[in-house]
Amino acid sequence: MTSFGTLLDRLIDDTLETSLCHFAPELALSGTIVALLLLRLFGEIDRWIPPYVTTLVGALVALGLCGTQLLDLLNGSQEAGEFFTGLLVFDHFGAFVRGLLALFLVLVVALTVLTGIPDREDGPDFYSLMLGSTIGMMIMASANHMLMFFVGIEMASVPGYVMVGFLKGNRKSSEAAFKYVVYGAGAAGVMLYGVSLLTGLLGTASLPELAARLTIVLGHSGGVGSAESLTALLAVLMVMVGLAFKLSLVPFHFWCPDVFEGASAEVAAFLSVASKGAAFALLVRFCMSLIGTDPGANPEFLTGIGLGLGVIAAVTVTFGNLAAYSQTNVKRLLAYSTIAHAGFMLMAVSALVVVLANGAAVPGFDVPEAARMCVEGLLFYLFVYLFMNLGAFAVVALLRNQTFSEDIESFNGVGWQSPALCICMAVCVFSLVGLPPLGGFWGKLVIFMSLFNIGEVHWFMWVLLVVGGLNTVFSLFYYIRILKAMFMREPAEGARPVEVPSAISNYALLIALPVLLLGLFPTWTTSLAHGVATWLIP
Amino acid sequence: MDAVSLNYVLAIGAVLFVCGVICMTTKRNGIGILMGVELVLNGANLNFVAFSRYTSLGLDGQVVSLFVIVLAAAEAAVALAIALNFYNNHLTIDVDRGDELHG
Amino acid sequence: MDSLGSELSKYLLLAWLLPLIGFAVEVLGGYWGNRQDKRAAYLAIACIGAGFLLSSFTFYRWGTETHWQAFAGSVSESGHASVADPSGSDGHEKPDAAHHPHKAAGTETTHGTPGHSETAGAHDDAAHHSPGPSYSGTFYTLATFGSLTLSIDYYIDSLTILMFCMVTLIATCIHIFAVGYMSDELTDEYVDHSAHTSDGHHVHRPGRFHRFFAFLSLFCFSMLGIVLAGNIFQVFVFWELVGISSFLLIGFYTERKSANVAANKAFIVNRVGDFGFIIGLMILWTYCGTFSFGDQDLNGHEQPGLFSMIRGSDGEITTVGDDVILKTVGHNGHWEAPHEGESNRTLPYFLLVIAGLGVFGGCVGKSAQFPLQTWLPDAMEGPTPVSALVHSATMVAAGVYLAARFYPVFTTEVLLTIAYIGCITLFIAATIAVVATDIKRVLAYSTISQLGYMMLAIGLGGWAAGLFHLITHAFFKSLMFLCSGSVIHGCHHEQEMTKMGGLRHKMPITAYTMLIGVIAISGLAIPGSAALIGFPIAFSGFHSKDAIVATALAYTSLNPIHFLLFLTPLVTAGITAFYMFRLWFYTFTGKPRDEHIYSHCHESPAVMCMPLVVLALFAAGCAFGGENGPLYHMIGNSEPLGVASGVEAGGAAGVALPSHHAIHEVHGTAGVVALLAAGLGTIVAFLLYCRPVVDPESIKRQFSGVHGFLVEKWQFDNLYDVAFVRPSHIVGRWCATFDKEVLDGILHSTARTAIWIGTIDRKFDETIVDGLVNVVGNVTRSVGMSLTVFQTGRIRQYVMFIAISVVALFALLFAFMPKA
Amino acid sequence: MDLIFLSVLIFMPTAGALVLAVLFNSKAVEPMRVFTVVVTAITFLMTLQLWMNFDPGVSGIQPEANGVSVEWIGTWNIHYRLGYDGISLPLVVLTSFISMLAALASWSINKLHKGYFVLFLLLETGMLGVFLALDFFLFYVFWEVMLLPMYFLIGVWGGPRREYAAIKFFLYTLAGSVLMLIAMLMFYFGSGGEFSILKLSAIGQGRVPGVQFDEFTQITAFILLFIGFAIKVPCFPFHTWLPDAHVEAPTPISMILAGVLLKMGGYGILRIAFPICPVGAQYGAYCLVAIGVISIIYGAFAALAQTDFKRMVAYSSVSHMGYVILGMAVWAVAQDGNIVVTSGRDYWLMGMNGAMFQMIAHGISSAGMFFMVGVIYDRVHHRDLNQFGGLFALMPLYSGLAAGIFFAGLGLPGLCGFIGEVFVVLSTWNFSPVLAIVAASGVILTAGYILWTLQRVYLGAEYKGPHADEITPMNAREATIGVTLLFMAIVLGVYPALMFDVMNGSMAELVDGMDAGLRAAQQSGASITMTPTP
Repeated sequence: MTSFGTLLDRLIDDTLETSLCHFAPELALSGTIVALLLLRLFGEIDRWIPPYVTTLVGALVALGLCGTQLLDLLNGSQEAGEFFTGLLVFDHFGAFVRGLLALFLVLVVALTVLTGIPDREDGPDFYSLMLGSTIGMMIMASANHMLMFFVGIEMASVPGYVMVGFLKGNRKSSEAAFKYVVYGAGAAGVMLYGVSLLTGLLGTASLPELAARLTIVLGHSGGVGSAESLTALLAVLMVMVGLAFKLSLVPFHFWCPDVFEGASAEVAAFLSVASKGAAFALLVRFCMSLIGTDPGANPEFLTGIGLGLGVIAAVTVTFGNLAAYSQTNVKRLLAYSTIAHAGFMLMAVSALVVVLANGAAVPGFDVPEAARMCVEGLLFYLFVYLFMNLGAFAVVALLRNQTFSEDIESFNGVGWQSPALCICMAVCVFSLVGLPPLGGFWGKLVIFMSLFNIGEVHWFMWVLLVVGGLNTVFSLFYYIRILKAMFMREPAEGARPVEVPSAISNYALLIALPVLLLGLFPTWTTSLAHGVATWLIP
Repeated sequence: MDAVSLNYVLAIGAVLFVCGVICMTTKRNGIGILMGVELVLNGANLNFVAFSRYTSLGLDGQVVSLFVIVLAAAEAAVALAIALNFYNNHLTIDVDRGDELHG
Repeated sequence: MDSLGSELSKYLLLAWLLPLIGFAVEVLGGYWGNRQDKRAAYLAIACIGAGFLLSSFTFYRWGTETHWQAFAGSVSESGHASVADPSGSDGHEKPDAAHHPHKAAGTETTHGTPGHSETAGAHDDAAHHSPGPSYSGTFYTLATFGSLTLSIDYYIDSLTILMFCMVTLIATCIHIFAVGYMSDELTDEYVDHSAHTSDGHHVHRPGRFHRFFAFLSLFCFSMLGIVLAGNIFQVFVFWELVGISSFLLIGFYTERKSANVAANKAFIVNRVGDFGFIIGLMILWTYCGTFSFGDQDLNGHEQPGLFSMIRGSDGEITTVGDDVILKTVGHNGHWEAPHEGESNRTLPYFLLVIAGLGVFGGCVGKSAQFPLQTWLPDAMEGPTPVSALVHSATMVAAGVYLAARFYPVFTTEVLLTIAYIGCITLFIAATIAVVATDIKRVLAYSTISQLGYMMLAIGLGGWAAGLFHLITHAFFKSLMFLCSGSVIHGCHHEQEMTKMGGLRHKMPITAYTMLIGVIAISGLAIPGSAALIGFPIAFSGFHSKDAIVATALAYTSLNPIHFLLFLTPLVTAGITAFYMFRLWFYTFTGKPRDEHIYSHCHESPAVMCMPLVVLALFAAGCAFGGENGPLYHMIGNSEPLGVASGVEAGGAAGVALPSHHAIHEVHGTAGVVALLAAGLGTIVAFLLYCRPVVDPESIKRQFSGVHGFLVEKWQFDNLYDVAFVRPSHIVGRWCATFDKEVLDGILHSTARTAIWIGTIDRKFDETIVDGLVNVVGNVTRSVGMSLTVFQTGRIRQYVMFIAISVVALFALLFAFMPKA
Repeated sequence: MDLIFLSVLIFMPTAGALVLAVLFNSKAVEPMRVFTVVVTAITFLMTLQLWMNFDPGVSGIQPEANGVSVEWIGTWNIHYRLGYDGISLPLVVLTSFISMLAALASWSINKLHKGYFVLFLLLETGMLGVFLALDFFLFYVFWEVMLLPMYFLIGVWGGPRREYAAIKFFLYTLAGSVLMLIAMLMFYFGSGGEFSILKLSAIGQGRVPGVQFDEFTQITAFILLFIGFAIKVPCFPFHTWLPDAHVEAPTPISMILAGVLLKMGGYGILRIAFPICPVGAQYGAYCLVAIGVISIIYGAFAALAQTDFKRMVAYSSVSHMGYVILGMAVWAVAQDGNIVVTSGRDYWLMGMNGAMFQMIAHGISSAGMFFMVGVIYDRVHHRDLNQFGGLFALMPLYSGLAAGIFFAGLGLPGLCGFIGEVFVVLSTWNFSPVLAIVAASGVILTAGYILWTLQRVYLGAEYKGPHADEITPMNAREATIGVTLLFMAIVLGVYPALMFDVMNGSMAELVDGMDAGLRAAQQSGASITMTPTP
C-alpha cells in the first residue's frame, strides 16, 4: 500500500516535471490573472499600466506558446500524450483549438479597448473573468476525463454568467444574467447526472476507455433493446444536453437570444465564438471517445446518435435562419445567426459520427479520408467563423458607441457616412451568408463536400446537404437587411452623421482582411487543419 | 452482504434529481430556483459516490463528487450575487416579472 | 473576256447599290443642306438614272452576246395573230439557244469575289420555245454550316434584266415627278392641314424634302435587290426591306394619325404574309438543304439549285408514292433523280404543296391579294409619287414577280389556288372600284384588280402572259397615278372626284396622258386592225389582257369545270373599262362641280408633265406587236421548262395546263371577246357620266330608282343593263362593306384579341408567377414570426423546455434507433 | 505570358476601382467619370487584341490546348485556369464593348458617384472572369462575385421599388447558384476530384477511358445546371425578376444587365451543361425547345400589354432570349440500329450558331433599346407609353437612331436581330415542325408590339406628356453611343460572317463532341429513348 506521502511526491513530480510544461498557455493566463489582481494593490503602478495592457501581454504570451506548441507537435519535436494522470490530453487537435481561443482572446481584448466597455476602474475584474473563462475553455478543449468534462464547462460558464451581468445598472443585463445563470446551472446539472450515469454504467470515467467498455456492455446485453443500452443512450443524451446548451442547439437555445440582447456586444461576441469553439472541440472528443479506436464496433448505436445529431443540426439551421427574419435588434439577429451557424457545424460532426460508425460497411469507401474531411471542414469553419462573427459584433459595438442604439433602423445611411467600417461589415455579412470570394463560402463548401461524399454511407447526409443549401438562400434575407439599412436607406433627419475615427476602422479592416484572404487563399489553413485531422483520425 | 444495494441508492439519486428539476420549473422565487439547482447537483453527486462504491469506477467517483461540491459552491455564490443584482434592478425576485427580453 | 454572267452581274450590282449610296447620303440631308435644298432630289435622280442607263447597257450587252436570238421570231413574223394558226409549228423555228458551257474560273471563296457558274438551260424540246440562258453566282457568303451555305447571290436572265430596266425607268420618271410634287416640303414652316394637334389647329413643322428622297432611294435599292436575288432567302431579306421602306413612305407624314395607322397596318399585314413565307423557307431548307435558284459550284463540286432539284432537266416532278424525289445526280446543268438503290433525298409531296402555298402566302401579303388586301387602299395615305412607284408599279408587282420566278417549285394544286385567289381578288377589287369616289382609292382598287389578273394568268399556266401584263400594267398604272398626282397637286390636295369635273380645259397634258392610260388599261383596240397588219393596233393594256384572256379561254376549254376562271376575268374586263372611263369622265369632262377648285387649278409645271409624256409613250407602245412583239419574246426567253408544253391532267387536282400551242389557237376568239367586253364597259360609262343627263350623285341617292331611270330613258334591253349596272353596284357596296367590316374587322379583332391575351398574360405573370415567389417569401417570413412566439422571455418556461426536450429526444432516439 | 495578359485583362477594372477608391476624392465627379471610361476603353482594346490574334483554324481552347493555368488550391485540385475559344471570345468582346458604352452613359447618375463607379468596375471584372474561366470552381466564384456589385448598383441607384427588385434579383440568382454548387459537387466526386471544365467535358463525352458519368448523374446534373442557368437567361418560368430588375435599375446598369448578364445563362449552358452532360442534353432537348418557344410567345404577348416603356423592352428581352434556348436545343436524333444517333447535324449546328449570334445581336440591340429609353427618361422622368408622342419632330436624330435600334430588335433584315432569329427558326423545322411554326409566328407578334410602341412614342402629332419643355435634342455623348450601337447592328446584320467565322469552329467541335458523348454513353449501357417530337 503505497503511503499517502509517496503518492503525493509522485503526483508533484509528475505535475512539475512532465505535465505542467505542456500546459504553458493556461499557466500564462493564470499568471496574468494573478498579476491583474495584485497590480491593483500597488497604487502607482496601477496608474501607468492600465489593466488591458497586462491582459494583452498575457494573452499574447499564451498565443505565442500555443503557436509554438502546435508547430512543435506538427514537426514532431514534441510528443502528444496524456498528462495530469490522464485528466488532460495534449495533442494537435487540442493545440489547434487552444491556439484559436488565445487568438480570439487577443482580438476581443483589443476590441474592448476600442469600445471602452470595462472602464479603467473595473477593468481588472472584467479581464480576470474573461481570462478565467478562456482557461476553462482550454481545459474543455483538452479534456480526457469526464471530470475535466464537467470542470471545463463549469469554469467556462460561470465567469460567462458574471460577464453577461457586468453592466450593473442595466435592467436588461441583470435579467439576462439571471436567466443565463439559471439556465446554465440547470443544463450543467442535467449533464452532470448524465455523466454520472455514463461513468457508472461503463465503470470508467476516462474517455479513451469508454468505447471498449461500451462494446462490452452492449455486447453482453444482447443488442439494442436491452436495459443497459437504454441507460447508455439516456446517459449519452443527457451529456449531450450540456454541450447543446453551450452550442445553443435548438431545443436548448432559448437562453441565447435573450442573453445576447441583454449582454454587451463584446461579451456577446466572446460567448458566441469562444464557447462555441471549445464546445465543438469537446463534442468531437466525446464522439471520438464513444467510437473508440476500431470504427464499426457498435454501428447501430452510433449511427443512431449520428443521425440524432444530424436531425438536431437540420432543425437548428432552419430554425436559426427563419427566426431571424423578424428581428429588429441587431444583437438578437446575430444571436439567431449564431444558432444557425452552430447548426451548420453540427452537420459536420454528425457526418463524422455516421461515417466512422458504419462507413466500413460501404465497399471501396475511404472512411478515414472522409472523416478527416469532416474534421478539416469543422476546424476551418471555426477559424473563419471566429473572424466573421467577431467582425459583425465589433461593428455593432463600435456603431453603438456612436448611435447609442442597436436597432437596425439606427444603421440607416451609415454606409455612406463611414464607408470603411460598413464595407468591413458587408464583407463579414456576405461571408456569413457564404458567398464565394469570402472565407465563409469555403467553410460551407468543405462541409457540403463532406456531406455529399458521406451521402453514399447514409442517404440522410444528402438531405442535410439540401437543407444546408436552402438555408444559405434563406439566410440571405435577414443578413441583407443590415446592409440594406446601411447602404440603401437615407439617414433619419435629425440623426448626427456617424464619424468613425480611423483607429476603429483600422481594427475593423484587421478583422475583415483575414475573412477575404481565407476566401482567396485558403490553402495554408486547410493544410494545417488537414494535418490536425490526420493526427486525430489515424 | 450489506443491506443497501446499488439500485436503492440510484433510486434516491434519481428522486433527488427529479425534485430538483421540478423545483426549478415551478418556483417563482429566484432563490428557490437556485435551491433546485443545488438539489440536481447533489443528486448527481450521490450517484457518483454510489458508483465508486459498487462499480469498478473506484476513487474517480469520489474525486468527481468532491469537485462537484466545490463547483456547486462557486456557482451558488455567483448565482446569488446575480440574483441580488437582479433584485436591485427589478425590485422583485419574482422571476416571471423579468421577461423584458423576449421575441 | 470573263464570262458574260459575271460581267452582267457587275453592271447590275452597280445599278443595284447606287440607290443605297444615295440613301446613305440623303438620309443625313439635314446636315449638309438646309430645308430648301433640292440637291437631295438631284442626287436621288442621278443614282436611279444611272441605274437605268446601266440596266439598258446590260440589256444591250445581253442582246449582243446572245445575238438577239431571243427576238429572232418577233416582228418579222407575218402570220396574223387573229387567224387561227393551222400548223403546230409556224415558220420561225427557234434556233437552239447557244450553249454557254464555259464555267467561271476560280473556286467559290467564302466571301467577296463574285464567282459564278452559268448553266445554260439548253435542251432540245419539241416545243418551239426554249428558255434563254440564266447566269447565277455568289456575291459573298453569309455563313456556312457543314454542307449548308447561305449567301448573297445573283440570278440573271432576261426577266431580271427586263425588270431592272422597267423598275429603274419608272423610278426615274417618278423621282423627276416627285421633285415637283413634293416642292411644298421645301419650306421651314410646312403647315400640315390634315394633321391636328390636341387643341385643334394644324401642325407646323419643318419641311422634310430630303427624307422623302432618302426613303425612295432605300425603296429602289430593296426592290432591285428582290429582282436580282439569286436565292429565295435573299428574296425574303429584301422582301422585308421593301416592307419597311413602304412603312416609312406610307408613314411619311408622321403627324397624321391615319398615316401612322396605315403604315403599321401595311407592315403587320406584310409580316403576316412573311409568316407564311418563312414556313415555306423552313420546309425547303430542311429538305432541299439549299435556297439558291440556279446551280452553284461550292468549292469544286457542283450542287443543284432548287429548280434543278425539284424539276430536273426535263421539267417534271418525279414522285414515288407520296414522296417527291429530288434530282441530285448529274453535272453541268443536267440533273436526274438518282437511280434505284442509291440513297435519294425525298420531300413529301404535301410538304412541297405547303411550301409552295407558304411562299405564295408571302406574295399574297405583298401584292395585296384576296385575304390580305385591306392595307393597300389605306396605303394611299402616303404621298402620290409613293403610291405611283411603290403601290402600283414595283413593290406590289414583286409578289407576282416572285410567283413567276418561283414557278418551277409550285405544284399544280398550288397553281390552281393561285388562279382562284387571283380570280376572286380581281372581281372584288373591280366591283369596289366602281363605287369609290377618292381618285387614288379607285386607282388602288384597280391595281389590286390588275394584280389579280396577273396572278390568275400565272395560276393558269400563262407564265409569260402574267409577266407581260405586269410590265405593261406598271407603265400605265404609274402613269395614271402620276396624272392623279398632278391633278391633286393642281387642285391643292383635293382627292375627291366629286369636287372635280371639266378639268381637261385647265390641265390638257394631264388629261390626255390620263386618257392614254385609261384606254390602255381598259384594253381598247381598233377592231379589225388585226386583220390588216397581223397584230391589232392598240395600247399595251389590250395585248397583255388579251393574252391573259386567251390563256383563260384555253384553260377552260381544257378543264371545263373551272369555267369561272374565264368568265369572271371577261366580265371584270368590262367593269375595269367602266370604272376607268367613269374616273376620266368624272374628273376631266362635264361641268366643274366646285367653282373654287376649278378656278384655282392649274396645269402642273414641266418637271411634272414631262414624265407623264414619257410614261404615256411607253404605256402606249411598250407592248408593240402584242404576242409576237419584242417585249413578249424577251419575257418568254426566261420561261421555266415545261411551261411551254403544258401539263396533262395529272396530280391531285386533275388540272391540265394549256400549252403555248393551245393558247395560240384560241388567241383570236379571246381577243375579240375581250374587246367586246371592254367596249361595252366604255359605252356604259360614257352614257352614265360623260353625257350627264342626270347628275351621278342622283344615281347614288335614288339608287333603287336607277332601274326605272334606265328603262324610261334609254329603252335599252332592261335585263342586260339591270344585269350589268345594278348587280355591280350591289356587289360593289357588298364588297366595300365586306372589305371594311369583315376583313378589316378580322384584322382589328385579331389585334384586339392579341392585346386581350397580352393583358391576361401580364396579369397572369404578375399575379401567379410573381405571386408564387412573394408567397414563398411571405410564408418564410410568417413562419419566422411564429417561431419567435416560443421565446416568451420567462426563464421557468425555458428550464421546463430543457426537461421536456430531454424526454422527447430520448423517446425519438429510442423509437428510430436502427434495430440491430 | 498569356496567363498574365488574361489576368491583367480581367483585373484591369478592379485595379481601376482601387485607384478610384483610394486616390479620387468623392467630390471630383467629372474626373471620376472620365477615368472610368478610360479604364473600360483600355479593357475593350485589350479584348480587341485578343480578337485580333485569335486563330479560328486552331481547334479547342486558345491560347494553349487546355487553357493557361496555375495551381490555386492544391488540396482540392483547383486551378486558376483561363482560356477562350469561339464560344467565349465574342462574349468577352461584347462585355467590354457594352461596359465601355455603359460607362459613357453613366453621366446620368446623380448621387454617390465614387461608390457607383467602384462597383461598376468590379462588376465588369466579375463578368470578364465568368467568360474566361475554364475551371468550374473559378467560374462559380466569378459568377457570385458579379452578384454583389449588381445588388448594390440596383439597390442604391435604382428607381422607387429598387430594394424589392434588388433583393429579388439576388435571391433568384443565389438559388440558381446553390443548385449549380450541388451539380459541381456531383462532377467533382463523380470524376474523382476534377474541377477543370475541359477534363470534365472529356469525361462527359466518354473520351477518358475508365471514368464515365453514368446516365443518372448526367441527367440530374443537367437538370440542376439548366435551372441554375435558365434563371439567368431568363426562360419562361424563372423570368419574373427581369422586368423588376430592369425597370428599377438605372439606365447604364440596365444596359449591362440586358447586354451581358443575360448572356451568362446561355454561355453557361453552352460551356458547362451541354458538353459535360450530353445524355442530359438529349433527355431535355424537347423540353428546352418547348421552353424556348413558350418564352418567345409569352414574352411577346406580355410586352404587347405593357404600359411602361422599360418594362416592355424587358419583356422583349425575355422573348428574344427564348430564341437562344430554342436554337441550342434543336438536337434531333434518329434510331440507327440499336443506338440513337444525331440526324441533321448541320441543322443543329446552324441552330447553335444562330443561338450564339442571337446572344451577341440581342446584346447590342437590347443595350441600345435600354439606352434609348434612358435618354428620354433622363429628360421627362416618366416612362408611361401613352404619354409620349411626336418625338420625331422634337428630337430628329434621337428618333432616327431609336427607330434604327428598335428595327434591329424587330429583326429587320440588314440589322443584327434578323440573322439570329431567322437562323434559329430555320433550323427548328428539322427538330419539330409544330414548334417551328409557333416560333415563326413570333415574328408577327414582335413586329406588332415594337411598331405599336414606336407609333405611341415617336410618331403622332405632338408630345402629350409632362415636362414637355425639357425635351432637348440629343447631345454629342448620347449621339456617339447611339451611333456606335446602330453601326455595330448594321455591320453584324450585313456581314455576319465576321462572327460566324470565329464561332463556327468551336460550335462544330461542341456539336460533334456531344454526339460522340451520346454514342459513348450508349455503348456503356445507357438506354436513350427516342422522345417523339411532333
